[in-house]
Amino acid sequence: MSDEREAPNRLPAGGSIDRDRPLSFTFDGKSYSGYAGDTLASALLANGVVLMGRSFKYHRPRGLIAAGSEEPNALMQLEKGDRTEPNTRATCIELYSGLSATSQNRWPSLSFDIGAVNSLVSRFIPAGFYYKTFMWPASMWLTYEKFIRKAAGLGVSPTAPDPDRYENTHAHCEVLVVGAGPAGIAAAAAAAASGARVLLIDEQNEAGGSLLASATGEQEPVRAWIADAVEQLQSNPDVTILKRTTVTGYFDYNYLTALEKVTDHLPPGSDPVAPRQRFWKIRARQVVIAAGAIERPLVFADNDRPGVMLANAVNTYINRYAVLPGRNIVVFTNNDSAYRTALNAANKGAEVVVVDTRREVDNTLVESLKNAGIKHFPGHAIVSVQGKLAVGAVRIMPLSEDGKTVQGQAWELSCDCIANSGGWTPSVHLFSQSGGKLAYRDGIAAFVPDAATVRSVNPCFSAGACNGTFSTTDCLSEGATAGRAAAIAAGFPGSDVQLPASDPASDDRGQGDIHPLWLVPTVHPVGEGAAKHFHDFQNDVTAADIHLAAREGYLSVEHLKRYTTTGMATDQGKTSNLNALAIMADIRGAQIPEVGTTTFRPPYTPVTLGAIAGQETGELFLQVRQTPMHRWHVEHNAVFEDVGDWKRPRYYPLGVEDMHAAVQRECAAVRDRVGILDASTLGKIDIQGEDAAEFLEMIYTNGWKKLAVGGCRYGLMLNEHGMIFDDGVTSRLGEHHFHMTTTTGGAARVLNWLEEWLQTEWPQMNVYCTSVTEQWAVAAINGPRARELLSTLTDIDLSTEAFPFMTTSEGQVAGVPARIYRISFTGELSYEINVPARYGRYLWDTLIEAGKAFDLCPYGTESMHVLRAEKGFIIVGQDTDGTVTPHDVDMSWIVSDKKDDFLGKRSLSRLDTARDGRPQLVGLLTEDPAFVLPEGAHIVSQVLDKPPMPTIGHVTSSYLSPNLGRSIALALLQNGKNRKGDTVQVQLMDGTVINAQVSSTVFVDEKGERARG
Amino acid sequence: MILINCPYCGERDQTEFACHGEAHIARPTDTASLTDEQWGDYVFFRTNPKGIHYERWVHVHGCRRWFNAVRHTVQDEILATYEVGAPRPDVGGQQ
Amino acid sequence: MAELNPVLHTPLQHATFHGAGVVMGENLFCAKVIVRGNFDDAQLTSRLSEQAGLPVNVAANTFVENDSAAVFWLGPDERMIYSYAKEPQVLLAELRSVMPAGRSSAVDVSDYYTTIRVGGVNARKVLSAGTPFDVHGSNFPEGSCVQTRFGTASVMLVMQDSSPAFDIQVRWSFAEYVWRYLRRVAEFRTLTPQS
Amino acid sequence: MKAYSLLALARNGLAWQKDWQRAWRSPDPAAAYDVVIIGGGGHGLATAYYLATQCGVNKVAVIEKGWLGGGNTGRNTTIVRSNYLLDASAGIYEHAIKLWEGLSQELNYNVMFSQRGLLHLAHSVHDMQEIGRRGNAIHLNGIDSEFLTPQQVQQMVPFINLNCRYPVMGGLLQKRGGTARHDAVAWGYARGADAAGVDIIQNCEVTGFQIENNKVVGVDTTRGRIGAGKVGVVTAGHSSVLAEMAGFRLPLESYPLQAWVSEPIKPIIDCVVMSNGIHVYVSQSDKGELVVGAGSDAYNSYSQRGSFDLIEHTVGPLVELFPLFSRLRMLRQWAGIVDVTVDRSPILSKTPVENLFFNCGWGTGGFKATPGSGHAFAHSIAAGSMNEIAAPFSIDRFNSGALIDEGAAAAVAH
Repeated sequence: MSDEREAPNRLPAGGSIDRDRPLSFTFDGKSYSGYAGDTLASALLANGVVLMGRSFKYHRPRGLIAAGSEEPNALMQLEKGDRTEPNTRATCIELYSGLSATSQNRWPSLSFDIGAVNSLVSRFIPAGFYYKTFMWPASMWLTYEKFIRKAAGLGVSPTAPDPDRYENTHAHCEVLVVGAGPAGIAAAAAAAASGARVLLIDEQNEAGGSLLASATGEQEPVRAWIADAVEQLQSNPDVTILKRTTVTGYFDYNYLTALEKVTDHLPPGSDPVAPRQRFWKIRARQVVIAAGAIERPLVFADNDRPGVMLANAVNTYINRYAVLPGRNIVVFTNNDSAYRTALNAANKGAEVVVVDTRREVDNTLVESLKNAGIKHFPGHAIVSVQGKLAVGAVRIMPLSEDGKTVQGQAWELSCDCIANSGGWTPSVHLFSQSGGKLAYRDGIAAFVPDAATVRSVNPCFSAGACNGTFSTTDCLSEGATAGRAAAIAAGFPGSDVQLPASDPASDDRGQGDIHPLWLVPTVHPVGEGAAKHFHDFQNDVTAADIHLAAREGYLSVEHLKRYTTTGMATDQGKTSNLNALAIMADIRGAQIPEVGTTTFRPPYTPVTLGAIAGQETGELFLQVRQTPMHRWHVEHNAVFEDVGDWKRPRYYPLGVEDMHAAVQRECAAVRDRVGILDASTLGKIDIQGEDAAEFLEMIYTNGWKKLAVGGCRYGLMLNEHGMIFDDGVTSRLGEHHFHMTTTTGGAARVLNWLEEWLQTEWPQMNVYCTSVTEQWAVAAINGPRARELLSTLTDIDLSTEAFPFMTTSEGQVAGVPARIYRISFTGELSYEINVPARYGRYLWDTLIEAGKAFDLCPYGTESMHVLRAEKGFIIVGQDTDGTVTPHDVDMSWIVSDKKDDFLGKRSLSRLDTARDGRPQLVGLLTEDPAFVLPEGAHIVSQVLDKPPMPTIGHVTSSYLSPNLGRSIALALLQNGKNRKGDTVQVQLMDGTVINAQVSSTVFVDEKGERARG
Repeated sequence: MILINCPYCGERDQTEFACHGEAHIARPTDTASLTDEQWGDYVFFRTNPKGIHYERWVHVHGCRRWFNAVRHTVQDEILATYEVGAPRPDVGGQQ
Repeated sequence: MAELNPVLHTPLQHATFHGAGVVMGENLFCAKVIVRGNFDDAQLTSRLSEQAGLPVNVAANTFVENDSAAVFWLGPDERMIYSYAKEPQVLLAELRSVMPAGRSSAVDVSDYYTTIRVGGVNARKVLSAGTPFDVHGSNFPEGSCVQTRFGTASVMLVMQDSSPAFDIQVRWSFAEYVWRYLRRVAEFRTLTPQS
Repeated sequence: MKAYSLLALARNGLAWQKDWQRAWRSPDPAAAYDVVIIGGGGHGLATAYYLATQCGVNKVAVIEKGWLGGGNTGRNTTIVRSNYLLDASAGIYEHAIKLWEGLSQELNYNVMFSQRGLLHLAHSVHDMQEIGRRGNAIHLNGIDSEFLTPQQVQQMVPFINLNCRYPVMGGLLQKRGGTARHDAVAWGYARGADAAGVDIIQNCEVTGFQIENNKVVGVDTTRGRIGAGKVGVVTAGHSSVLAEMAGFRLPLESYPLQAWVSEPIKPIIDCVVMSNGIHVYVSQSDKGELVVGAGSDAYNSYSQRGSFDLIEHTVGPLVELFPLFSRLRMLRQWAGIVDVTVDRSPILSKTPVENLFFNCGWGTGGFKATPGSGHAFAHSIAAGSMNEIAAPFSIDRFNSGALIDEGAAAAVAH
């Protein structure tokens, strides 16, 4: 690469870039070269690229203003294809070989953007203009909106799934230190010295914070100090340092979130092991926030032109990246901190002029400018900026005493860069997110954390610049004090810390004696003339917009924010919020704190969705639960249905069979011969204790005390509203021992329900409930030949006399211990064989093998549904919906009138619940026996030409019954009990009306003889 | 993201727990004698205070015990946890 | 009756995984019984302890173990008893025989749960991806067991030794999910700590 | 009130925007009003607007503790739909949609009601049964409703992962559903109400009710006592607090409801997609942000904070349903306080105190009902008894058992 010409703005020496590792990259298709250690922003700037983006609304040309995550302008579309990423800030992208970036929100090109026509008509599209137009004619809104949507939106989404992997993990520490600048390093060192587990997190790829930018030339001592300090921390096993990690959210009980960019600094896909990003969820006993401060721009006319930068950013580019952003630099400031930039730039060979809005400036600064040959204009302001795609010159004029107007001799200064500083805004975001309140400090013209308002659930300390403490020396001592205090508060003995000796606290004076000038005047009143005073660059919000909002009555901060969209862009107003507040305060004649602050909402910087999802994607998105027999089902072509978390076989197609054909075959097999169903997913609860029967009396609507040992009984559970919420068969295994079954989806809910009552309402009862769902694998064999089949595998006497319907028996099946329940959900002779789960697959295989002699047919849930519907057995959740009582489903027989009480009983007699004519479960037989009603179809009381039509019920279950050779349906029909035999009309959505006769819900074997046989 | 001091297992992450609403609502006995209004009041009506709330939690992913907590519904701070059946603890006159 | 050869399956079929600083595998099945009752009742605890061969009045969040058995605290009225030697039905019957009828319960959960051993220098990092519980040695020393959450699954984490090695006890139907979860986050690890 | 028009924009553009009027006044409270509405959110402002413009009530005030629209009106995910199962719900939400359809013109304020379609996904046999029943019910209530196959879902939402953890088996589309600009609804109603003479009093907190002989006659506020012939309370999450002041309890609990937006991107998803099966819903705002929400937090709270795990539990499902969104970024998250009834349906009702009316319990779905709720509430207050649309939503239903339980349809917030 040595033959390549050095980038025009790259300084010949200095910076923490690795000049031995040149990296090539492209921007808008053009190739450039930078170095390892560059950011995309610094590399572009080095190459003289000034124009980097277009603004959101007016499509104004924009360049970099910052060097960190507060950057509002230089948003890029990074990479292409499935790894493309919109809206990335060039200042936060570490350069890697082959990087490809594209500018956004412009067409056809960045330098010639048709959308910039908005800028020409900007006069007619002030803040909130869309609320006042696009209303005529009403039908056109969707059309207008299409164009509005197209124009908005910045970058583009990928259109293919993300090929990268992410991790989401937890961390715990006694002291979390946010920010590894001088304050953070000192805090971490102090806390670690006390023995606390310390987590130190920093956004940058190296520790140092503000030190990385602040050194004026002599960088070695500073870097050495940082290296020493970090090494000392790293040697402590209780200290973890996370770099390239941003703390994004501060939630209650010191729960903080952070995003670590693990491999983003490498070419995409080049690390086969590590995740791309890692999302941290941190519990800290104590937090030290040392998040630094953000420089804010001055709000002056056309302050958005490419080349207008923050003064400290210019300093950072010079020192850290060896990039001199301009040869002719105008430094424009209202405070001392920008003088550092002026001297540094001049030292690096730039022509520098300092324009200071203050009339009085510290003499030593004036002297140092003089010594460096820098022109100085105190009491002046920039009144206009020339140049569109890049800054060409500025005009400056003297400011009036009150700073409200300009008057007198104007000067035009040609320049290619304006380094401006409106002062420093402490990064109070996390403190505010923690729930602490902010206090306005006049001396620094900014909000700082009010330590008195730290919430007890979120104990934390703020130290350094984020606390309004700007000089390095003070940051170090404040950090150490905070770190020590945090360790003590976390229960450790305080310990004094030895920081490495080479103290880097040079002569950083911070912002000195700042004189805020929130809005820099021009010769025109604000809002008149072509110039715009931007405070929110990305969302294109100007001082004039604030004036307009005030004029129209949108005075509260939140109205201002929402009406003008200030602070709502992807930078969340990091550089703009305070300026906006101050301008509004000025308009209202109020103090800034009276206007208030907006709420700082998480995240501090935007967080990749994939990182939050972490590893819990794809097969780990939500658990898939499988029975011990699952693999057999897969091997035998089962089509699965999701039931709760479980995968259950829905049907087993043979050859080219569709569901309909398979179900017809399976259902017939069960009624004619014998079928087998994997019933392992049913919830099972072991209930023991001398009060168990008493307890069940309260839980179920029917009686349980008299159930004999060995007996099984069906029960319905109601919630306290009196509505059915689960059902199942419970068996008495001993005097004080029951085995309850629940629906598959209801297992956890029911156990919780039982425990709730036992633990909170009836603790005196001696009852213990234990889930045993997965302890038992269950094969249910159903059909007239079930007994014959089972008898080949067991010595248990299966005769009806020895083992009648609705009883249970224990013994060996296929040589393993088993419990058999003779209960039936199909109405056929049925045995539900329970074996310990380890033998589930074996039992199933053995039954299948033995079943060959009986033409045993495996069947799935769909056939189970048909078979039970033929018998009129309800499915809770399908034939009921949380508004249905036992009486509504024609099951009054199961509601005991002998018991004083059971859960939900009192609700059954409420005015509306006890009334006649409620929707009640009935059977429906269509006139055309071949027509299967769609589930969900509604019964109307009157057929009209078109809706609306009054409805009186709906179909809950509907199937073609192979055993009846016709369709059957269940429906909830108003006053259904009294409509048996009536013909009702079902109105389908396509307009068809189907006549059906109301029938009993039991379609097969009304007397129930088959199951008893 | 609250940290909850389970009276049995100690301090744990909120995601191990489930909240089940207002505590100290005894189920009426002799339910047959209640009016619809009295029964409705028990089933549906809650104090929903802005301030101190006595509420039920269950340690779903832990010991599966139910217990009560006193929480400030504005601060979301849990001021005390205590076993079911214990009286409401004194939380120092907080409103 | 047909020729019978009972074949035993486990949820993970004794899967193993060797990665960077992480070794994992499904443990052998053992007999597991949950006992519940009034552990303030000295008679109950002494009888149960005698039967189990280990003290059952263990402190919250701890367990005791010897070559043939282990006792884990699950709750104020609840313990899990493992036997590495006995058949489940035998263990269940023996425990039940010393417990007061009607005022206690003993339930066989040998097949309800399986356990996964996770060891190696990166074991804590792997666990921390799934559980909000702090598994650092200062908070989770040897002899500890806690019931907590791993991903969406309820689990019992057992601190086996400070090498470190942990056991995760999980329900049969969640075992596959937890195993895949562990494997995926284990695959993120390198032997040298990142960052 | 000077009307907004293209001409007005042009004229003001030439005048450097200096001639715009205030959108609403900031009057001091009068001694007494015929009707005082407590709560300056969308529902309260709409109520005042209709009282003044349609019900012939001359002296109306809206009293707001903070700033207009600062509660759930400014914190929701802006979804509008009327595809409800039950007749009572269909009645009020469809009433609202019909008002939405002409609202920008009526208010002369563009509320950006955008009928870009709202799609409910079904992920299981049970979901299919649920949308099957609801789709038929909606249709027979005269509301638009269509079923989509998975392929049709894919056509509407090209980048959806049909084969997600719970595969998409179908969809239920309401084409007339969509979104609106939430702040504009509050501001538009405020401007309209103000023009009709309503006093909108911000930064004024109610501290108590004046009740004589079980009849409300006024309210005490931080700006003094204000007499009132009738009082309508529309304070969402704080309804229980107001009810306590009036001496009764409500069947409500207040929960944080969280939502978030992504960074803005060019149009990628055109309609609103709701999935009860995997618990997420998403739409894209005109600005380009993905707007995402899910269920409410598990414990009642007035903190407007919520727990981060709820946010995690929206991101996971979103990425599962739209794997391409994995590389996009969350920009901002927030929470509101929603007041939830057991049947997840609202309360529009008289109360044990005469002339005191409550409109609350909208839970996670109040925004969409704003015009219908305000309209029905205004007419009911003016008449002194609940009108046909509001009547089923009486507090009495919690005693009689005549709940309006949307059940599974409400399993995800909306």
